[in-house]
Amino acid sequence: MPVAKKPKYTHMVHTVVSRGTVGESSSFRDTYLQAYRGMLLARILDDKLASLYRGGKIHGGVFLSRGQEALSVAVGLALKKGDIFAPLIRDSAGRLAFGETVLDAVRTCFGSPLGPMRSRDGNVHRGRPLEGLFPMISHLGAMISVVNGALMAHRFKGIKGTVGATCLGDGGTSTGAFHEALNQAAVERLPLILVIANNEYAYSTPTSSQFACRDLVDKAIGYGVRGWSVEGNELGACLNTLQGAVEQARSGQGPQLVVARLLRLCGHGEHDDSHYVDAELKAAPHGRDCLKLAEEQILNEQWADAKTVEAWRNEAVQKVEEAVAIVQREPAPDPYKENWRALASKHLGEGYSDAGSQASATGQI
Amino acid sequence: MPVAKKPKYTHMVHTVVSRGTVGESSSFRDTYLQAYRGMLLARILDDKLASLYRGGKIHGGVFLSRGQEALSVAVGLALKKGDIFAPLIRDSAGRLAFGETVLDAVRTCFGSPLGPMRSRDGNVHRGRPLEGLFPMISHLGAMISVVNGALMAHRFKGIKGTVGATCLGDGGTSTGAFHEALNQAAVERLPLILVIANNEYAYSTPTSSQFACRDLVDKAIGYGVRGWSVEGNELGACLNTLQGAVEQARSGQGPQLVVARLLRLCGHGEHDDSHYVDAELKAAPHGRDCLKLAEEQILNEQWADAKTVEAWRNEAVQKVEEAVAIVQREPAPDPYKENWRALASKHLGEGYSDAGSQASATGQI
Amino acid sequence: MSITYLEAIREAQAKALADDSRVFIYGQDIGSFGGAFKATKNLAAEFPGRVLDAPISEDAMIGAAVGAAIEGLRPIIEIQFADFSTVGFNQIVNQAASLFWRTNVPCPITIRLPGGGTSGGGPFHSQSLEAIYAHYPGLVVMTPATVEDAYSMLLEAVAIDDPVIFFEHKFLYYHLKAEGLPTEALPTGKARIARPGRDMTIVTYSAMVHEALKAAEDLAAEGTEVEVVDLRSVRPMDTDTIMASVARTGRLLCVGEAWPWGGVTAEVLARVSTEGFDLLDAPPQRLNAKDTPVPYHPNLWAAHRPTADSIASAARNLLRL
Amino acid sequence: MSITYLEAIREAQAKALADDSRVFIYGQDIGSFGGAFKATKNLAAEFPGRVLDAPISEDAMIGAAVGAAIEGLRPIIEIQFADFSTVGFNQIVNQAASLFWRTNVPCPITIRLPGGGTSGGGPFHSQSLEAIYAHYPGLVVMTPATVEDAYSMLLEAVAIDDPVIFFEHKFLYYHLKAEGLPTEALPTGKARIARPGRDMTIVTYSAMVHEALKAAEDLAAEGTEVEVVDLRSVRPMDTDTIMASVARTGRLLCVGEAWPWGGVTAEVLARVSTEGFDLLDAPPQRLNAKDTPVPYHPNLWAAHRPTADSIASAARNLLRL
Ligand SMILES: Cc1ncc(C[n+]2csc(CCOP(=O)(O)OP(=O)(O)O)c2C)c(N)n1
Ligand SMILES: Cc1ncc(C[n+]2csc(CCOP(=O)(O)OP(=O)(O)O)c2C)c(N)n1
Ligand SMILES: [Mg+2]
Ligand SMILES: [Mg+2]
Repeated sequence: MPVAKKPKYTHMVHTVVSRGTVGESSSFRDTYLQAYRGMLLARILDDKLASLYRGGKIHGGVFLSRGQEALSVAVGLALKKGDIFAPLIRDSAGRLAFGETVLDAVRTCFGSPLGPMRSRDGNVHRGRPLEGLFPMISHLGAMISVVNGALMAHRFKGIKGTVGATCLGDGGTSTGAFHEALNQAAVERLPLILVIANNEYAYSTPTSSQFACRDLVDKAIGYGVRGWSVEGNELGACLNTLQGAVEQARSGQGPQLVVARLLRLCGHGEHDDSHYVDAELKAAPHGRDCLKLAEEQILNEQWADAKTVEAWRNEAVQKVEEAVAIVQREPAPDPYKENWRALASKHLGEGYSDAGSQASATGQI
Repeated sequence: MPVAKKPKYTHMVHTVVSRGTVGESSSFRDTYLQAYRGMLLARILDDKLASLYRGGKIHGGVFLSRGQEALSVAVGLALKKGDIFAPLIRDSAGRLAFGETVLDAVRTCFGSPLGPMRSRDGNVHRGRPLEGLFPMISHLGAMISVVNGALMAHRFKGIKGTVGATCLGDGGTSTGAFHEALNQAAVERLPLILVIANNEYAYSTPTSSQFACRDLVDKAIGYGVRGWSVEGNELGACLNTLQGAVEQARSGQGPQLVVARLLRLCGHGEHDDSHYVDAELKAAPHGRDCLKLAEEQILNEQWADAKTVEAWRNEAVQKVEEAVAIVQREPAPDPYKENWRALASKHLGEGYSDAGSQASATGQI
Repeated sequence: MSITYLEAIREAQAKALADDSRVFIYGQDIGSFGGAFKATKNLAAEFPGRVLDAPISEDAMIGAAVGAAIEGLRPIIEIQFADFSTVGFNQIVNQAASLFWRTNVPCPITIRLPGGGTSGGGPFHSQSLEAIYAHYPGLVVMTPATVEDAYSMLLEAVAIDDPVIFFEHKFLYYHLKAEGLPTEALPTGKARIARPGRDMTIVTYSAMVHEALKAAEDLAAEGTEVEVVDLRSVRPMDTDTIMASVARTGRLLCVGEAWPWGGVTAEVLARVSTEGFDLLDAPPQRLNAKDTPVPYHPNLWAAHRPTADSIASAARNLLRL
Repeated sequence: MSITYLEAIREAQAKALADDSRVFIYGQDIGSFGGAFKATKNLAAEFPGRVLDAPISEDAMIGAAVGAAIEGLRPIIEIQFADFSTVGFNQIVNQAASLFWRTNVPCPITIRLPGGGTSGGGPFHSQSLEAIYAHYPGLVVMTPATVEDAYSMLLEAVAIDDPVIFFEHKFLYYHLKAEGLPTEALPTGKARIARPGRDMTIVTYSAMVHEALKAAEDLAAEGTEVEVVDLRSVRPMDTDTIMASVARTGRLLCVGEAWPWGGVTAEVLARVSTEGFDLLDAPPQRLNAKDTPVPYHPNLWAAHRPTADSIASAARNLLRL
């Protein structure tokens, strides 16, 4: 097998650290292939969800990761058990790489009571906090400080060597929550990896209406954290960058701000035809599909042949179809079995007198 | 009269603009003297308020500007009629320079019904919005976007050449509001001058617990705005910097972030003995009193002699004493004359049935 | 011509922009895209420079509106979902709400909050936050239930010299239709008798008006004539109309889509029990959403909020008291 | 030994830190400085590394607390003034309050909010925000009125598996004293009969308990025996104790320092009128702060909030109904 093509190197702001030779080794190839398969699975899952949405099978929004799988998978793969990951809307690939099951994903999108969110929350708002996978709330930027807190807890508990990663879009950088949390991480020198996917748009809003700095990575300077720039549709570059950033964080070098340049290759959600996306951007290098690029590289490098890739694809399709088939057979939640209790402390429930119900805890009706 | 000593020049981040010769002209001297007298008045007003506070004459907090007069006065003087100014807690000098009267200040501290806040708000929370002086709410960072909005309004209305300035402390930069607003100004390319007084502490908290960047001015880069650094206790440098920044903003160059290094020469409020302030900082160059430095310069340059300065001081003392004497004779607000109405639209008032009052708008009691 | 609730909101904004040069609109994706719900469709093109895309900065958006209002303008702010107003909360309740009281300078801003539940919306795209804002003095809180009110109240919101929180209900956006736009309307602060009746008063607002009307129809078939009062604005709240209705019917059920604790229904009950106690022939009752976040799955969501069925059931219980 | 309300809060935190290694405190100026009010005096020295100064970032402070809670810790967050919690509002009401319901993972955080009015505090250092938080399912809202409760309820807040909003009243900090710290206490959710009486029930909480007790003394001199119920926590609210008291007295006045619309008093009245209607011999009444921001000048402030005098006057009016 030929030696791996050196992946395009990432550009580091602040410090230029000369990275090792991961790009040349066979372990790099293995990681690359693993990552590719993760991207593939994510893409196929997304495509399936999109078609279910179009078929009216999914209530609520469906938000895809198309075009962002390389970056996302690199985040998931750079993390280990014990680390924290708070993915955002376009992290199908990273979630799976971090250990989320296809079943969890599908169940949440269908609102299955057997899913981790037990019908209560849906689509991208899923996770398993006790396994380090934090479920996002919708408010952009709000998860970053939550990851900080988890990392502070690790420090309090004397747990060493863990890191926390979370993702955000270009638009999300305009939130006060982003600022407060990144600054908090910097002051506390937490092992946070904050990954910004600059995909040119926040919903329909181009970056020109979102920020005025030369490049989002320049923000790193103002927080005193290390910044990394990476071509977000080049899997090798993403893997190297994230591995580098996570290593730095893990070894006590404080927060790492990773900014990836890429393009959202779908609508904001599946309800959005994204007609507003500039044709020039679609034609630009960073508008190319990361999955295709990775596949090309694999074939070019002869790390696998077309038949093998096809087999992987079929395997992924089967995995997704199986999960969907399982979930579609699952019962819908029964509102009469729902406990309607927002507090963990049972004894502190209010037992609201509900004029619509026959019996009430305290009332007379 | 000798030529003015060239004031210490400010250091600009991003672009080095070679400034003109303001520092050499006699108009500079005039401005310097005017500024000094403004600082003096502010200091004397502050001292008086502190002594009234100690004497139990003022309810609520008293927050002084000691050590920050040079910076603040430079802001006030750089502005013109039609500009917007949203001062913060340590802007006695800037307020006066912008046109606030001593009477407004004293009335607000005493809660006089004749003051601009009509007993409803106090101390530093004063202003006259229709005259461009915006009264701060307490929440740090919250005024910046309000100034942005006023500048957007000027643009809508076709008013040209006006600018808006507002001030913040080092601690205030940690707020989400600061971030959102500075970014908003950058995106809209508003003529905003955001002045940060890095006075080493936010209440008792040293800057090491507040941010981790090398210098707050580095934040400018991440917003794509011009940054200015200035020694905040050197009046000449402050005057030049603010004049430069305001000129830039006025001529359409977008937001200007001015970061001044200085030391708060008082407690956070007059209730605070500031025992926690590091002795080394007090001994450092930026720990020197800007008022003393300015006075030294005036005497050294022979722009005025000691007798003249003394006369100015007496004049200021008299001004403050007169205002205090007036306000102390003013009646306290009468709660029975208060309309207790929070809405401008009278017809939309609720007329709450108040169980404590004899008559109610709608009730039966 | 038939017009939806959503189109009425767009039309009201078009009219406000056309009639008053002080009006501008600022919000995320509202420019050429026309807004997440298309409430500003084509307005950016029709009114160049007056319909501005904002960064994802709710705090700064509201702050800027206040500043513009001080300078004499009349901004309309679109928040993409009411749920996201919590990150602009401080500027709303402390900056905007206090400005007039503190300075005597009015703060005529309109904050459009697409609120309320839809199927599949989930905990963060479904909230009904009227009580949170109505608690603060200095704010007007509108909750239009009809196409006509969506239009005329939004126009009035822009005209009012105070900050108005304008809750437009997402569930009504596309489905609710009217024959045309109204030329006259009740003034803000006046409730509307949505259906007259003699046996019981149901006080409600926003999307729940339609559930209550459906319930009233079912009950009419059973011989019970329910009077439905649509509050229109929950602050100010038209106590007089409520009281007059209760005086006629002797029975009160108050229905809200929000959570129970301290909601609109609690405020109505407090007013009626303090001031209209003797008018009541039975204990007044309230029906609210369940006391949990809003669930994602349609089945749970349908059980979480009041519906025509649960309202009818509550009404039947009340008749037996 | 005599101990103030403020010292009790400090002692409770010292005990929580000493007894439970999962506890830490995070807030502005709370480390070596001991906090703006000195509620954490010496704690940073006594518990090295467990009392952390935070940047002025309320949103991130609360967010971090939630993250730490997920990892099994029990953070206490001090917000410098309750009024500033509005900039951390989103993390409280959407992140913390929904966590358990969404994920089944508890969120045991305590958010200490120094609230309520003091002379000269003004609009932004005086607010009573209990209703804002109590509206949201998923939060517990405590409002201790006594030194004993300040101590024992804060300990319980830390022990509870849910986010607790702990309103400590600044007016009580220095003036309210007790002989010592309690060794036992009512559980959260139980109200306390602060003074028994047969003629009327006054339900209140926090600083207003003391105004109500003073009013009750004045009224006793006039021959009226007022029963004062101290709610202790406004969410959960002890409806049973309220109802039992109203059953004894037949008359209810509810007093709160917050604004009227949808406040604690509205919620109490809603509960009593729906569930205890027949217990009432007269319309229940409420007394709140005036419906404006909190004024700065002491004269206005004294008229803005309920006082012993205005409570007594409201009580006399109620007796005549
Ligand atoms: C505080 C807040 N405001 C508004 C929204 C509505 N919203 C959801 S996604 C989105 C655009 C996000 O853009 P970006 O951060 O660039 O991420 P992308 O969708 O491009 O991945 C907006 C405005 C939100 N979720 N949170
Ligand atoms: C959002 C918010 N949180 C907390 C406070 C309480 N507070 C008032 S001033 C202050 C310190 C401010 O420090 P800095 O910004 O450095 O200004 P300085 O006092 O040093 O001039 C704090 C924490 C506040 N006003 N607003
Ligand atoms: Mg984007
Ligand atoms: Mg400071």
